[in-house]
Amino acid sequence: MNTLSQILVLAISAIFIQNLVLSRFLGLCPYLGVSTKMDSAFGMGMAVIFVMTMSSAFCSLIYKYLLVPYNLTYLSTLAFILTIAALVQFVEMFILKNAPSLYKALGVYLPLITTNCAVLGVAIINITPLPDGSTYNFLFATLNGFFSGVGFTFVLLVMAAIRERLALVDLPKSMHGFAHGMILAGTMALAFSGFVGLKI
Amino acid sequence: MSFMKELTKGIVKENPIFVLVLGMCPTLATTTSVNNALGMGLAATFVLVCSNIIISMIRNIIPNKIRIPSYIIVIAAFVSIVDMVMAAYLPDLHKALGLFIPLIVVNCIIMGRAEAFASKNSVMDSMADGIGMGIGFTLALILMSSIREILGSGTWAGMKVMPVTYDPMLVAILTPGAFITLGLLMAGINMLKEKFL
Amino acid sequence: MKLFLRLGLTLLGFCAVATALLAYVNSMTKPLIDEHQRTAAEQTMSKLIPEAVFEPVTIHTEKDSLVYYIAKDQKTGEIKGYTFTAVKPGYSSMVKTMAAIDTNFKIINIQVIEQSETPGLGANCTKPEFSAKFSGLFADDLVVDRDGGKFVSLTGATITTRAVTNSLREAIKLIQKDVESKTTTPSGEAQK
Amino acid sequence: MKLKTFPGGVHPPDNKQYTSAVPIEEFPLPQKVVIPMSQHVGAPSVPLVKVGEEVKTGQKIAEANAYVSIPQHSSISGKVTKIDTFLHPLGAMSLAIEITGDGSDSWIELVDEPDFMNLPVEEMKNRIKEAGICGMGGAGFPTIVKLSPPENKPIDTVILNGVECEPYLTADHRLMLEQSEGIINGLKIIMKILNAQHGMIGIESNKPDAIAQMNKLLASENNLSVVPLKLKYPQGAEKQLIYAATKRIVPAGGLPLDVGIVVQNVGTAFAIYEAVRFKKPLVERIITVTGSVVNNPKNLKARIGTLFSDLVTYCGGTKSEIGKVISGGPMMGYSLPSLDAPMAKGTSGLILFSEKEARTIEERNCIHCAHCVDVCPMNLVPSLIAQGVKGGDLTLAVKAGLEDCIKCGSCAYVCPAHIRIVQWVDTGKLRYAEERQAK
Amino acid sequence: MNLSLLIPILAPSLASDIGVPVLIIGAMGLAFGLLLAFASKVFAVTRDPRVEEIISVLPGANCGGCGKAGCAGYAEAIVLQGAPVNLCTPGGPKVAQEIAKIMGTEAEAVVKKIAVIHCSTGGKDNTKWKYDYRGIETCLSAVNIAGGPNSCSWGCVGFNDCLNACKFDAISVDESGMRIIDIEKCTGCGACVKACPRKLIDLISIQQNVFIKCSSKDKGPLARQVCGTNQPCIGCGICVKKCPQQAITMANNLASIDYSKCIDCGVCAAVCPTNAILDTLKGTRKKSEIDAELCDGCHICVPVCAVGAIKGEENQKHNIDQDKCIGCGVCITVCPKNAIKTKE
Amino acid sequence: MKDKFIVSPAPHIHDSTSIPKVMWNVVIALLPALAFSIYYWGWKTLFLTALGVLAAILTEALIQKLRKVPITVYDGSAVVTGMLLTYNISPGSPWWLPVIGSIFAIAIGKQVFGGLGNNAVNPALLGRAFLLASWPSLMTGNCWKPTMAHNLSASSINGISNLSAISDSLATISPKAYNLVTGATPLKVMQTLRDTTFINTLTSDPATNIDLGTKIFNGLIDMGTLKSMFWGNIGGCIGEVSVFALLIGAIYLLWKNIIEWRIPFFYLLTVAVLTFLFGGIPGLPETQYSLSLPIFHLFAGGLILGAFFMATDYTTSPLTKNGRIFYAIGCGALTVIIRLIGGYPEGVSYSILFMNVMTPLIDKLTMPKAFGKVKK
Ligand SMILES: Cc1cc2nc3c(=O)[nH]c(=O)nc-3n(C[C@H](O)[C@H](O)[C@H](O)COP(=O)(O)O)c2cc1C
Ligand SMILES: Cc1cc2nc3c(=O)[nH]c(=O)nc-3n(C[C@H](O)[C@H](O)[C@H](O)COP(=O)(O)O)c2cc1C
Ligand SMILES: Cc1cc2nc3c(=O)[nH]c(=O)nc-3n(C[C@H](O)[C@H](O)[C@H](O)COP(=O)(O)O)c2cc1C
Ligand SMILES: Cc1cc2nc3c(=O)[nH]c(=O)nc-3n(C[C@H](O)[C@H](O)[C@@H](O)CO)c2cc1C
Ligand code: SF4
Ligand code: SF4
Ligand code: SF4
Ligand code: SF4
Ligand code: FES
Repeated sequence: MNTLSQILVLAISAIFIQNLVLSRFLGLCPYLGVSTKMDSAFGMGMAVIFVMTMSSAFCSLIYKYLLVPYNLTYLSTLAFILTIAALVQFVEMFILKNAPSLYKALGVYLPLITTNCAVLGVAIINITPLPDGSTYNFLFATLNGFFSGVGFTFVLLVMAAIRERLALVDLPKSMHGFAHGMILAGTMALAFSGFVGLKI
Repeated sequence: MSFMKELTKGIVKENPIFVLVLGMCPTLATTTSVNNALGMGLAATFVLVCSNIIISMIRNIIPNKIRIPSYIIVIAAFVSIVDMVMAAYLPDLHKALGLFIPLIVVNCIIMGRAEAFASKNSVMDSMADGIGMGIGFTLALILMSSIREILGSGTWAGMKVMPVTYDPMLVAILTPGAFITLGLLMAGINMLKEKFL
Repeated sequence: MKLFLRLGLTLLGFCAVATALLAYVNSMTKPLIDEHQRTAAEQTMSKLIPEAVFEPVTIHTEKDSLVYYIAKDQKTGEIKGYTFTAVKPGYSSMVKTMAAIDTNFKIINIQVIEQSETPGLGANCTKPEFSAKFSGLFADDLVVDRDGGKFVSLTGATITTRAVTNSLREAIKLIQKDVESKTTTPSGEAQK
Repeated sequence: MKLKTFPGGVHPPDNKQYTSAVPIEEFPLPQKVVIPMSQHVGAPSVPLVKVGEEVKTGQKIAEANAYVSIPQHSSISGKVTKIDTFLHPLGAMSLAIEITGDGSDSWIELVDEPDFMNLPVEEMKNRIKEAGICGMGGAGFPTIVKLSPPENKPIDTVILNGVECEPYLTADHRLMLEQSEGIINGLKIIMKILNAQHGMIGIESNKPDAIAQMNKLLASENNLSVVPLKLKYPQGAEKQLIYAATKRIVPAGGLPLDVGIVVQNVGTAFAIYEAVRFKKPLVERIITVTGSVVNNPKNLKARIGTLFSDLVTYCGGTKSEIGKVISGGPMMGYSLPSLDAPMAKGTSGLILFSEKEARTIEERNCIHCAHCVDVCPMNLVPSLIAQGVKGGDLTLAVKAGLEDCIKCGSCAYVCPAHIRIVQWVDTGKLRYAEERQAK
Repeated sequence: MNLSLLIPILAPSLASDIGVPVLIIGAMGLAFGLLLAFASKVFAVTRDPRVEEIISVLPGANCGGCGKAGCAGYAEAIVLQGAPVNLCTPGGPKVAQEIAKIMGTEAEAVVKKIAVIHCSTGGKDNTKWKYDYRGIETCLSAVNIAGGPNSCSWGCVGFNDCLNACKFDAISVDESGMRIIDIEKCTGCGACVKACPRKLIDLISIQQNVFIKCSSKDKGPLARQVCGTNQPCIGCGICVKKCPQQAITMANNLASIDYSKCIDCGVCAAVCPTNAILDTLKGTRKKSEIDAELCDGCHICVPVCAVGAIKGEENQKHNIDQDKCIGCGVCITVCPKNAIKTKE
Repeated sequence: MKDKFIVSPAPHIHDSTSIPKVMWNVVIALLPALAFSIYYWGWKTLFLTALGVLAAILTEALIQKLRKVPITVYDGSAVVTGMLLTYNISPGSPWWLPVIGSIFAIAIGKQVFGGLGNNAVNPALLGRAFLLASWPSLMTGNCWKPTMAHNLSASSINGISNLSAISDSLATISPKAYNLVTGATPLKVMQTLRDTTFINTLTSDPATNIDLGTKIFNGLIDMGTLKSMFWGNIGGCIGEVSVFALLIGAIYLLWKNIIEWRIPFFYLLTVAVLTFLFGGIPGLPETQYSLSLPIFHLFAGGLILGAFFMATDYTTSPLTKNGRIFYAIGCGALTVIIRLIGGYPEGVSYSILFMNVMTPLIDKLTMPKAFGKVKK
């Protein structure tokens, strides 16, 4: 398999088959919290894609060049989360200053992301051995971050579109708040389970 | 007095899962069995209590700009400890909880309590808050996992509770079942709230 | 400048203390964890063939290699059998099985040691009832009923069952070949 | 030949059999008329007379007080007995002048100019303006305004709307059969005023006799033609008619004149003819009085302001309990709380339904069947308009087409959930206007 | 923390085990600290200090429950877009109060106004129907068809547009079908005022207690005929005449109170022949009595009493019929001898 | 209210359609398939269907009663859901399977969102997905085999009719191949054939393997097989077996204007085109097929049922005309993807479910321009 088709496989798997939210249970808080409006969902999604890509890249480098050589893999959690927190904060300040309009669209979502377990989750998945024992190299770790973010954004948008539609109708009282969001998520998880076992 | 109040509020009134809706990921991921849920609950409680204590101790010496990174380091340190200790002494549980041990770091409950409570309150209160929230979290996990395990495997904490003829409803311990169970629980709570409030 | 120092040093401080603590905990737990990982395999092996010492042998095939262990009696040094690990993709994961065969290449026992198949279906392959079905079978018996064989598959989990049987069958055949070639060519070089 | 039409639309049973073969009958002089001050789009007219004043038939009793407005005329001779709020044929209460007749029907002075086609355009327009003509196809837009397009928008085609796509109504149909010459003359006048080269008369295929008659009369005219149209509602809606006849698309929010077209109802054309030739003000029109409970459904030529109750009495009263009174057609008309309303210049029909016909089914949740989407002639998403308004999301309603809806009712007609889509549209338009005003 | 745990760190045998990681991660920490310090210098942006303040009050869970993007997003929405202060579920009412404190310094001086509905029918069951309405049940839609379904073309139709517009749950329908406004819950936001298509709702200072409960501009007889509760304003003008403050004006057959003049005496309500004026203090005002000692029978008070409660011949002691007195206190203000007092 | 006229918004006349009429018509359209299933499998299918329908109705009524909202079970939508759910399980299922499926479909699929019109995904398919995830062995196993003997010869059970000639010898040449062609649904056979390693293990001789594989493949798409599939002489779920019976219902629905042509047309077209292009078997280079392969895929499994009765479900398919086309193409593409490379032999239900959740998004993105609005 050449690199390009490997990337395609990675993309399909990260977006549909191993979707962060629906199959790995990551990033659920923002998935439920920021999916009531398409606009916010889009902003949040973009911010997640951005941060996830960056952090996957950085963490992969740190892991490979700092932690592994010095036998410090037990410190990965600490090192990764430190990197992510600092990175997010840096990016936030940077955007706020240099691209206020972008900040308006994305910036407000950035602080939400530090505590979004999906970002750290992807960083850790990136260093988890694959079935054949290898781990993602730098390029694939970065791409995995990117596509996982895309997968997150995708389901977030789909969810937001459904919830915008449901906002117009009378839901039963007991379904208000997060309850119907949860059941919708379950429904979506069932719908996505058709991708299990896809041979790509 | 306030200690008791801080301790008990997390159990029902401000239950982190059902009321605050925080920490959804481990809630859904680790409730496939009661044992896992208990493990996750205790691990998170440990981290929550420790980090609440430390953060409330150091809350005055941290510059605002690096507040979040500093808190996160504290939390991450405790999580890593739990991770290693569990791997050393409870390898099976460690394997079952997998990815979700390191993810306690970003469990919204812990960061949320650090920010919302420990960074503003005394050490004792913060500890109480941590314990209360931890218990609330653990109890909620046990409730979830009991339902899922009984329906999905026919067992409770590994013990057979359903009749032998019971053909387990697998979906309860799969991903969709997690969401739907929690959704229905929340709906139930909404209903109770409506009735009694 | 003061800000720089303050922020930098505070974070430095936190990191240093945290790391020190972790390093300490690590130094305490690491041996234990390593021990677990090492012994996990050995324990399984000695559960399959008790009271034996294990000697690794590597076979190279065209594609990859397989490591199997010759189990020799702790006291007598007599060969009691062989153990090995076999892997194949199941329904939603790689299914890794460790098995022990006796000198006639008949299965003594097996243990699925790694899988994340569907709980309640494929995941049932870790249950003793499943393992028990393998005892006493030869490589050629390892064909599931669905493929015209006799091996009764787990309900609703033919794919998982197939992964286990097929991986074992292939591995046993490889080992058999290797062992037989060694007994006929005493030099012991089994290169194919 | 394949009949021309537009995309979308519905096929309600046309129920024209009650009156399509009934010749127009002259309604006897009413004892009392009520002339509403707003029978048209635009500013209401301002009364010129006082209570107690004697008036003649055709005398101007109210003046246009804005550019988009028209004068009103007394339709009988008699005495002004009241100036007050009365029930309006569209349902609400509004200002009107009540005139009690003296039975003599003495007219103001009329003229007859057989050579009317050679009158100067200005004079023609003046006569139309003074005659108080507004659109008689329903919307009631002051005709004179339509006939004065801005100079940068030349008009090349005039289309007469003889479609009458509303079920039950046959007023235009009968008029086309009985006054074809007048209508054609009206068309010619309009064309002359607008300096238009082409004239068309759009007629639906369910009126073959009208098509044949018009075809015969227009055979010799090479710039006038009849356009037979497929039987489908709302074939008579302006934009749909223009599209069917010429394939031109009136831009959303635009007017027919943006594509060089003016559309007038056939009744309006006839009124124009009478105004220009005889200086006759618009004091009478054809109205179809019909419905299953009416004893003798008729097409009547009646004075403006005649009360509906009088019309019903003249048609032999009712066979059974009235369930619903509709002024206009059943698709777009208005239901009235009583029969005490007068007919206005745009009232082409009065339909009485029995209780059973009037019964409605409760609105339910939209089931997203998309039937409404499939029939909407404006290519909108009616269900989302309704849901947007209902759920408080006007942005969605606007995106789905709130502003472009022509309220034809096709969507509500087919909706299996019986959602009052048109009423939601109305409500939404009101709310949206309010919202924009607030900004 | 048990310090003995730290001792091994000092042991030289562990120096490399611990020293190296401490060095590396410490260096990372230092680097990030410097980076952030640098960033906060270079990218410094001044923000509305209230945003920061609110952020510090909010729980910081960034749960998104408020519908905004995290706590900071919510804080900004409050300051910049005037979002409601009570959206934070985790924070609860306490946080809402604190935010209000940060935001609300200017708002405190203003007297609270609440909504009052100027119609006594409440629509629906209490009104007479002009026709059998079969359309959608919102007031706006109903009013828009055939002049509205109720026979009074000014009054409440009762399809609850106001109730649905109220975000604070302040409007409810009581068992008689009337819409009731909860004084506690109403924030005076005015949403209902905008929503009512009949323009029946007004915002009036919470200190006022007398309201005209009708909006009919019909002439008296018609108004009586169509009003569902038979309490219409018939434009008789008695209240105008009797109001001691000339606070009531009459236009188009409808009385209206000028609250800048109204002293809440309740006279108008007492004299209205159709009960079209609601006086929420009715019967609770402290009545007046005449101190016989001081009264010299000047008779000035008798004509000013709108309800004719003062009895007495000229130059003789007067007294007040306690059954009739409504406690408006007008007589007190006119008595030259200060003989009239509020009864304790 | 005799004394008062009725006043309502225009229009004052209404098409005779209504929700109950639509739904009961769908029920009618589903009856031929039920009749065929009774003919092929015996009365058990009627029993199961009745149970499914009953459970759906009772669940709906019960929830509406608890919620204190008008009870609308007579409108038939729950009946449709119950029927379609049962149509999607195998005839050999235990009695409680349709019952639990219907309860889940109605309760979680529909009523939690407030009932008819508000649900996000097709309730019947959600019910099926739930059953499939909960009891995969019952839903995918061969539990229909025992009941199927009903007046059919063993060889045509799976419809691979031209294999009947070789099937006796097949049992001796390759028991594996024999088991395959006699024991599974056509789609399962197709899926298995696509597994190259499988073909290689049919016998010990590679050439025979290729030959056998090719034979089976040709048997699958041969005229006789297609005919059996058309009439329903094959293994499958209760309602999906007879293409003929389903088409009768589909034509009825189209004629009654209850469903619109776009969704079924583009769905079937997409499946046909994609299977024509990519449906070949990788390990069998010599196999020849033309239109027969796409036809096989159109007739196989639940495609006809799905395309005409489930993808067209009002609430969960797009409103806009262009949206419906995208939706149908999406359904088709996913169906083919799952059939050709997915973990399941059949992809219809999952593809529709997946496109259901996409529906609101599709609607948002395909909002039409009003007549006369300039296209940008
Ligand atoms: C939710 C779900 C989970 C499944 N998990 C497994 C599994 O873990 N192992 C497995 O072999 N098959 C699994 N299956 C697949 C089916 O049970 C499969 O059809 C079964 O193995 C029977 O195969 P057969 O048709 O070859 O007998 C799963 C199916 C579903 C729907
Ligand atoms: C504000 C306004 C201005 C109009 N101006 C013109 C005009 O200048 N020329 C014209 O031909 N029609 C004009 N119309 C009339 C419309 O073209 C149309 O005939 C009228 O709205 C009734 O259309 P309907 O009966 O199809 O609803 C105008 C309408 C409105 C509301
Ligand atoms: C849905 C709809 C249907 C209409 N049907 C007719 C009709 O059948 N005949 C007609 O003359 N006008 C009909 N109209 C009005 C025309 O759009 C247009 O206003 C009229 O032909 C202009 O002529 P007028 O100004 O002389 O009335 C309809 C309008 C709408 C919106
Ligand atoms: C054309 C048509 C198709 C339908 N398909 C389904 C279906 O696939 N599943 C279902 O549960 N209900 C179906 N229904 C019934 C009804 O729409 C459904 O019960 C609603 O609850 C959901 O959308 C269908 C109804 C119609 C009119
Ligand atoms: S939305 Fe408007 S234009 Fe479209 S069908 Fe309905 S009423 Fe007619
Ligand atoms: S016709 Fe009615 S039910 Fe169907 S989509 Fe339109 S509004 Fe909804
Ligand atoms: S809408 Fe506003 S003003 Fe009206 S009652 Fe509610 S809170 Fe008061
Ligand atoms: S909005 Fe106005 S008319 Fe409607 S219920 Fe409220 S007060 Fe009455
Ligand atoms: S996002 Fe909150 S716990 Fe994962």
